[in-house]
Amino acid sequence: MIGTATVYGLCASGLVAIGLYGLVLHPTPLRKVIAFNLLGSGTFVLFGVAARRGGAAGFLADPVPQAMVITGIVVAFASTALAVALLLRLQETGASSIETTPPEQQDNGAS
Amino acid sequence: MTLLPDLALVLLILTAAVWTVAVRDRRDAVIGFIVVGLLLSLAWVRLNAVDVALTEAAIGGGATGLLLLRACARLVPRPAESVLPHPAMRILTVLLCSAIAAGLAAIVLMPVEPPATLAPEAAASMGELGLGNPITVVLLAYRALDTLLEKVVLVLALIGVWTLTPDQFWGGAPASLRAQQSSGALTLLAQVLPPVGVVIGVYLIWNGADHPGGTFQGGTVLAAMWLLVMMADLREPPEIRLHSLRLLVILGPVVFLVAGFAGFWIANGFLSYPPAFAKPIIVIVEAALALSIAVILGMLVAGPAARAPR
Amino acid sequence: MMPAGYATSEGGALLVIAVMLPIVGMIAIFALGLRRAERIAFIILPGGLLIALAIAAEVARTGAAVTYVLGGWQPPLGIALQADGLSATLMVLTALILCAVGLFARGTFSTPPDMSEARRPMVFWTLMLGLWSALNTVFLGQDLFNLFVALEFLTFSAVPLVCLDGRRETVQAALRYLLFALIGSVFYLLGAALLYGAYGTLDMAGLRLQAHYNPATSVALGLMIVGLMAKAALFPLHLWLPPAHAGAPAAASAVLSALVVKAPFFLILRLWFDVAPQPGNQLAAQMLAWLGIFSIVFCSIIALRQVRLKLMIAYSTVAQIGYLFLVFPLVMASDAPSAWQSIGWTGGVLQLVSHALAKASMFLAAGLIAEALGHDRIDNLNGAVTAVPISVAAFGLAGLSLMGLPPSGGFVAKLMLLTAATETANWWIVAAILVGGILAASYVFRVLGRAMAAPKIGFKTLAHIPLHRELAVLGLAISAVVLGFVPLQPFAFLGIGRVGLP
Amino acid sequence: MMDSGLLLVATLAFPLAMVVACLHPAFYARILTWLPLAAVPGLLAALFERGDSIVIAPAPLRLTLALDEVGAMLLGGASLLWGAAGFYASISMCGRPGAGRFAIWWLLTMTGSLGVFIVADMTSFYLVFSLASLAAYGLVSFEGTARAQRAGFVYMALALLGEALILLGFVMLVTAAPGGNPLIRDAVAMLPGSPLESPAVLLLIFGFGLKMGLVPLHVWMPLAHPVAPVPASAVLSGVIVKAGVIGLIRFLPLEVPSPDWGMALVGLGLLTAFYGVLVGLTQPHAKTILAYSTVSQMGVVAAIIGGGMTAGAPHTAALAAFYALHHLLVKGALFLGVGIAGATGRRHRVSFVLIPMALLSLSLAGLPFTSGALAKLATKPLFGDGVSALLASLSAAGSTMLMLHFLGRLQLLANDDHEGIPQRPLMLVWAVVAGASFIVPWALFANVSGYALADAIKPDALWAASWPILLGATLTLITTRFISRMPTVPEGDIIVVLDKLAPLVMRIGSGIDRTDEVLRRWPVASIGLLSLAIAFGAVLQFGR
Repeated sequence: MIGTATVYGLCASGLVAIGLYGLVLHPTPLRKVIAFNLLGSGTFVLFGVAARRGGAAGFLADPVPQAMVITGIVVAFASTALAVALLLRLQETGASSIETTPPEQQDNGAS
Repeated sequence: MTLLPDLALVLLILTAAVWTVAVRDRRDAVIGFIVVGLLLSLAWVRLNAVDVALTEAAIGGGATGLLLLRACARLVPRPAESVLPHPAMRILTVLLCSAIAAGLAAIVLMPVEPPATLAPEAAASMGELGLGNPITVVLLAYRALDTLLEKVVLVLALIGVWTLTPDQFWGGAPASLRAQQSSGALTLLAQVLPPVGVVIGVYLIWNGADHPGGTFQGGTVLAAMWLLVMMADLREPPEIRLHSLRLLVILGPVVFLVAGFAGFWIANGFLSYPPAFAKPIIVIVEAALALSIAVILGMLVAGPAARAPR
Repeated sequence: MMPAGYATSEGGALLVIAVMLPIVGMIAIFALGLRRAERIAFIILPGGLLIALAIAAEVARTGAAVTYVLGGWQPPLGIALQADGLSATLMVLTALILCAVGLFARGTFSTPPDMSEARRPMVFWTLMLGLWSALNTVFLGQDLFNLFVALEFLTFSAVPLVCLDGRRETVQAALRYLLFALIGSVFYLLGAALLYGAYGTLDMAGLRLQAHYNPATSVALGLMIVGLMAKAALFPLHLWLPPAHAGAPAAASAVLSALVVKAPFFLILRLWFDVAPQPGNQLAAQMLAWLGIFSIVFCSIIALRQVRLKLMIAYSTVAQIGYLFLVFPLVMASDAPSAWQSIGWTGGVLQLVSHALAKASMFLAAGLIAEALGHDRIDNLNGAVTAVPISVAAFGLAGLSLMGLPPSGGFVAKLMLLTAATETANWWIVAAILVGGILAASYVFRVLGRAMAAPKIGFKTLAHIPLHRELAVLGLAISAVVLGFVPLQPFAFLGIGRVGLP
Repeated sequence: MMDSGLLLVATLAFPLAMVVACLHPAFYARILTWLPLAAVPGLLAALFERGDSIVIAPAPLRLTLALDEVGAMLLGGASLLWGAAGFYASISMCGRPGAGRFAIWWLLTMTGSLGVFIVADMTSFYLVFSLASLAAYGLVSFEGTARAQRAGFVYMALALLGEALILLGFVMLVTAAPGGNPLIRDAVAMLPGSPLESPAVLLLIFGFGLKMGLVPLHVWMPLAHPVAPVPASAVLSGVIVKAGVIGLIRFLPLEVPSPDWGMALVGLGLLTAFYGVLVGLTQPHAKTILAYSTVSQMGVVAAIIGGGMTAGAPHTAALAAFYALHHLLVKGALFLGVGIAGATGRRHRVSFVLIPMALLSLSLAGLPFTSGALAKLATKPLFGDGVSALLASLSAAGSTMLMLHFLGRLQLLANDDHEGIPQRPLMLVWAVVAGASFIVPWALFANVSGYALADAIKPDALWAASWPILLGATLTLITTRFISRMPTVPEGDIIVVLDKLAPLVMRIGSGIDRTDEVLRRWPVASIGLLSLAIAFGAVLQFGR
């Protein structure tokens, strides 16, 4: 029997996969950051699923993982802010991607 | 109870997520992400997590969305979002991501019986503190260390963002948040909304002790109001060297630390509260934290200083 | 069912202070900052060192772990901090290195007289203190979510240090570092979610009692350990480390390379021995060791081929991290009564400690050499020995430890690992340790040979280096050498407070 | 003081203290002047501390110094040569750029090379052995020329390889003898019958053999020895190679008969002895010829040790050390002599150079009444009466040829100034070493060999010493024309083959660079991360 929690658990798995895909393959930092946030959301939902399943003792859900999610969301926001500041600064310095080609190796070509 | 609405919501979330990743234009991607955030708030409600839903809406969707939109606006527009990786690599990535998702899904589909939970323990100890909202109790009592450290992380993130200030601008103000096409509506909104917003924010903080709501949500609403004012160009972002600003940033952590250390004398040690005063202490800490969060969030969105100090 | 294992012990409050003191300093600098950053830091540094020493003394005195239960809330609902022999050792190490680095940085990050506050000193000292608190939390934490927060704390302190000077390469390196570390964090957090779903606790002692082999545990540990590997920059996940560690200012590089990458390794160690179901999985341990072997051989060769000194040292870090991962099969296959009494365990910890000291010294020495010569191209280091003789000497002494030559901590560590590998007939590990030693010697001698060569015509020293900075570097190098005089036996201290293995 | 072992400590501490004192610029500027003094405690220890031992750190560290008969012989000879060569260096290196650097490497190398004779525990042995090996790099590459750099590189590469082999051998030894840092003799006593005996012995023979220059691990020696300044060449070829000898003596279970290992070592040694002669004969440079002669002579020493090991003969160690001592002094004197020859004009050629050098050279071949004759006589019983004894004698004939060739090439070295004579102190110090090389073995002979001194001048002994020399001289006469037309084998002979591999190594290197570059691309690294996570999870789940 599939319950509400399970449905969202599958949703979380999906979000993780989608987020990871974007994080791995998107060439620009901003898109990576967005993908990271999707990935993070998926992870948080997984905690939410555990919480929902753990509802007991008069609580509709286990408050401990929910509190962890709140902490997690704030940390993720802080990461996003730092990453955004970095990528904006990176643009100011004239680069647009995080792939480096060391100057001394530039001639043998990054394919 | 039917699963249909849940399935529909999940489908929507996943569709929006795929669109967010797949769409070419980055502004569209940010919009997509905000949509995902809002849909996720609904999902959190369905997971019986109203507090998380509020936080997700306020920070996950709201503040993060704003941050990303602002980044979009400041990034130089580029015609193509750059070359796509080799198809083989894309297929490989899809396979690997699916494998990880499959692993997670498999575990989700095999729930343990009885469900693992700390709810009974959490409930058993709640009475000691006289607070009604278990999340607040977890955040500010049981796992107060996590919360404290996470506030410090926010301060660090702010320092990290400020690090990126060019040396000549150090101490100055961040770039103006003025919306690109400043409209009368926005100005009007910025004049009308803040008083209401501030009331809501304060209510959320105060209310958080017993009902859903709390520091972050309240703090975020306050931050949102401030940002609105700045975006409508009614106020410029403050200079980062300002003493008052610095003090507001650290107010929350300092009050929390003081409360924590006070525990050594008035209770059983660090971060423990005497039962009689637990609620007032927690509310004071929450209020201070909310204020700091509002300022930090606002300054994080505003970014590093971009003007020399006056 | 839940263990009532934690009880605040006598010196427990020290643990709280160890975590909070740097935070207090950090906040103080941020708020009062201005001209006082360095002065505040120099109050906190010796204080923190004393606390770390006191904790170690307390562990040694009682022969048991020092524990503090926060707010009196028993884990798994609440959070406990605990210092056993290993964590106490690492805390003292951290304090020592930070004090030396502080001494080294003294004066270099101070605020110019005409400014009320400058960016670099404020950022440098706050982040340094933040980093310290984060490291202490990692070493003391017993709750996997608390440790997640600590790891993030650490990342947030470390990343901005990388781009302190704001050049393009360093910003790029910082962003790479941040993003890759974030994947690592998310993997870790995913694992934590799965473990919570399966066991309803994230407390290590609780998990240890309950954990058994099932899909949730396997997937969770797989994600967590690999996520931590990404943060520890184990080959082939090292993409972020060389540019980040090479780009940071020398004082920051030293801390990043010596300490920051050790934190995730420490957590892998704990997950493997304190959380994973026992008896451990041999094949997985071999897998970890093989990654270590690749790290050692591959990255040592690349280090040998570097043109820039700091990049060379950074690659050397990746290689040296590899040695740490050899520990897993060696400890598991040992026939010592418990893992903590095996020579492999002691060797691994000693490798961690001696590498930290040696690498910190090496990065600082490289920083001084670069300051004196104005560049760090290895082929052009001629004359360094005349410009900064003490630094070159320190580089050489630290190099001894990296090469695994006596007398040095690195030698004893490698000898112990080699002995453990020989006893357990892990011949590939034996080969990797020996080859790694030869390669390390090659890259160290390559630098020394250059640095000691006669200066070229027209050579001039760009900057005069104050003596206290050079002495801080030399002090670290000498500590790495002095470690070579420890007995070649398992140390009982490293086993204090550890749960015995069956 | 005589009994306490303090002189043993001073042997190591004194030169190290001088190094530390060099941190003071005033001392650093004058360090060369003090160089000869550095070896004095070692010499005193060899004279007065025989049989003493001192534990520097108690168990579990067990850092122990001890001086037995074997160690005393070699320590004495080595200190003498280090002191004399140091004196030579203090004059010849004076005023040269980098002299201070030279002195520091000199002192460090000396500490290690004297240390190997007096340490009794495993860790300390490894420590001083490494010190001697690695610090000598500074002497080899001192001149800074391309040739010196190449020699330094090859030297270092092989020295590190040797270190690795020895370390592993030690670890295998120690696993047999539990407990931290055992004394060498305890560990060696546990070796026979331990499961790791064969690999341990093999590793030790290769490791120490490399230091001695046994074929095919000799390639560094003809590159490294000649390229250093004269006094450094003298100690490199005279003393440093003895670290390998003392290693074999100390770490092989010599007193337990082990015919397999023994015969293998004899074979390897004799092969080296002849190989060194053959390649040496094609060399044009005097110092290179001497280096090949060292290769050859160390082959003889290895064969001696192997011969003793075969039978488990009781005095093998002392006899091998005696032979090594003879070679140490003679080879040191020969290298110093090359320097003297270079400074001497035609006029004083014969009296100053040719006669003493001829005596020294032929001493290596066992010329009657020289130390060589004594050494060969003393070690003869270890070869038995079979083929190996004959081959050992024939190797002396080979040495004769090689040394005559050397004397021939030495003629080409001369001061352009017809009247030129070397500085007097240099002459003096050379005379001391040369004299010691004759006298010291005579003084020790009876004690070590069990023969009476008179045995050494009996007619059959004289004949046994003489015929290989006569044979060698005859062969030289016959083959001179042939040899002079032989192409010169490049220094380091088979290293040339390795040189051919250099491009391949570079290709592999840049291949690894490129691999790293690919691995460090974001998508590649993150795909790696995902794959690892999946693989690791799967292994945890299914891999039990």
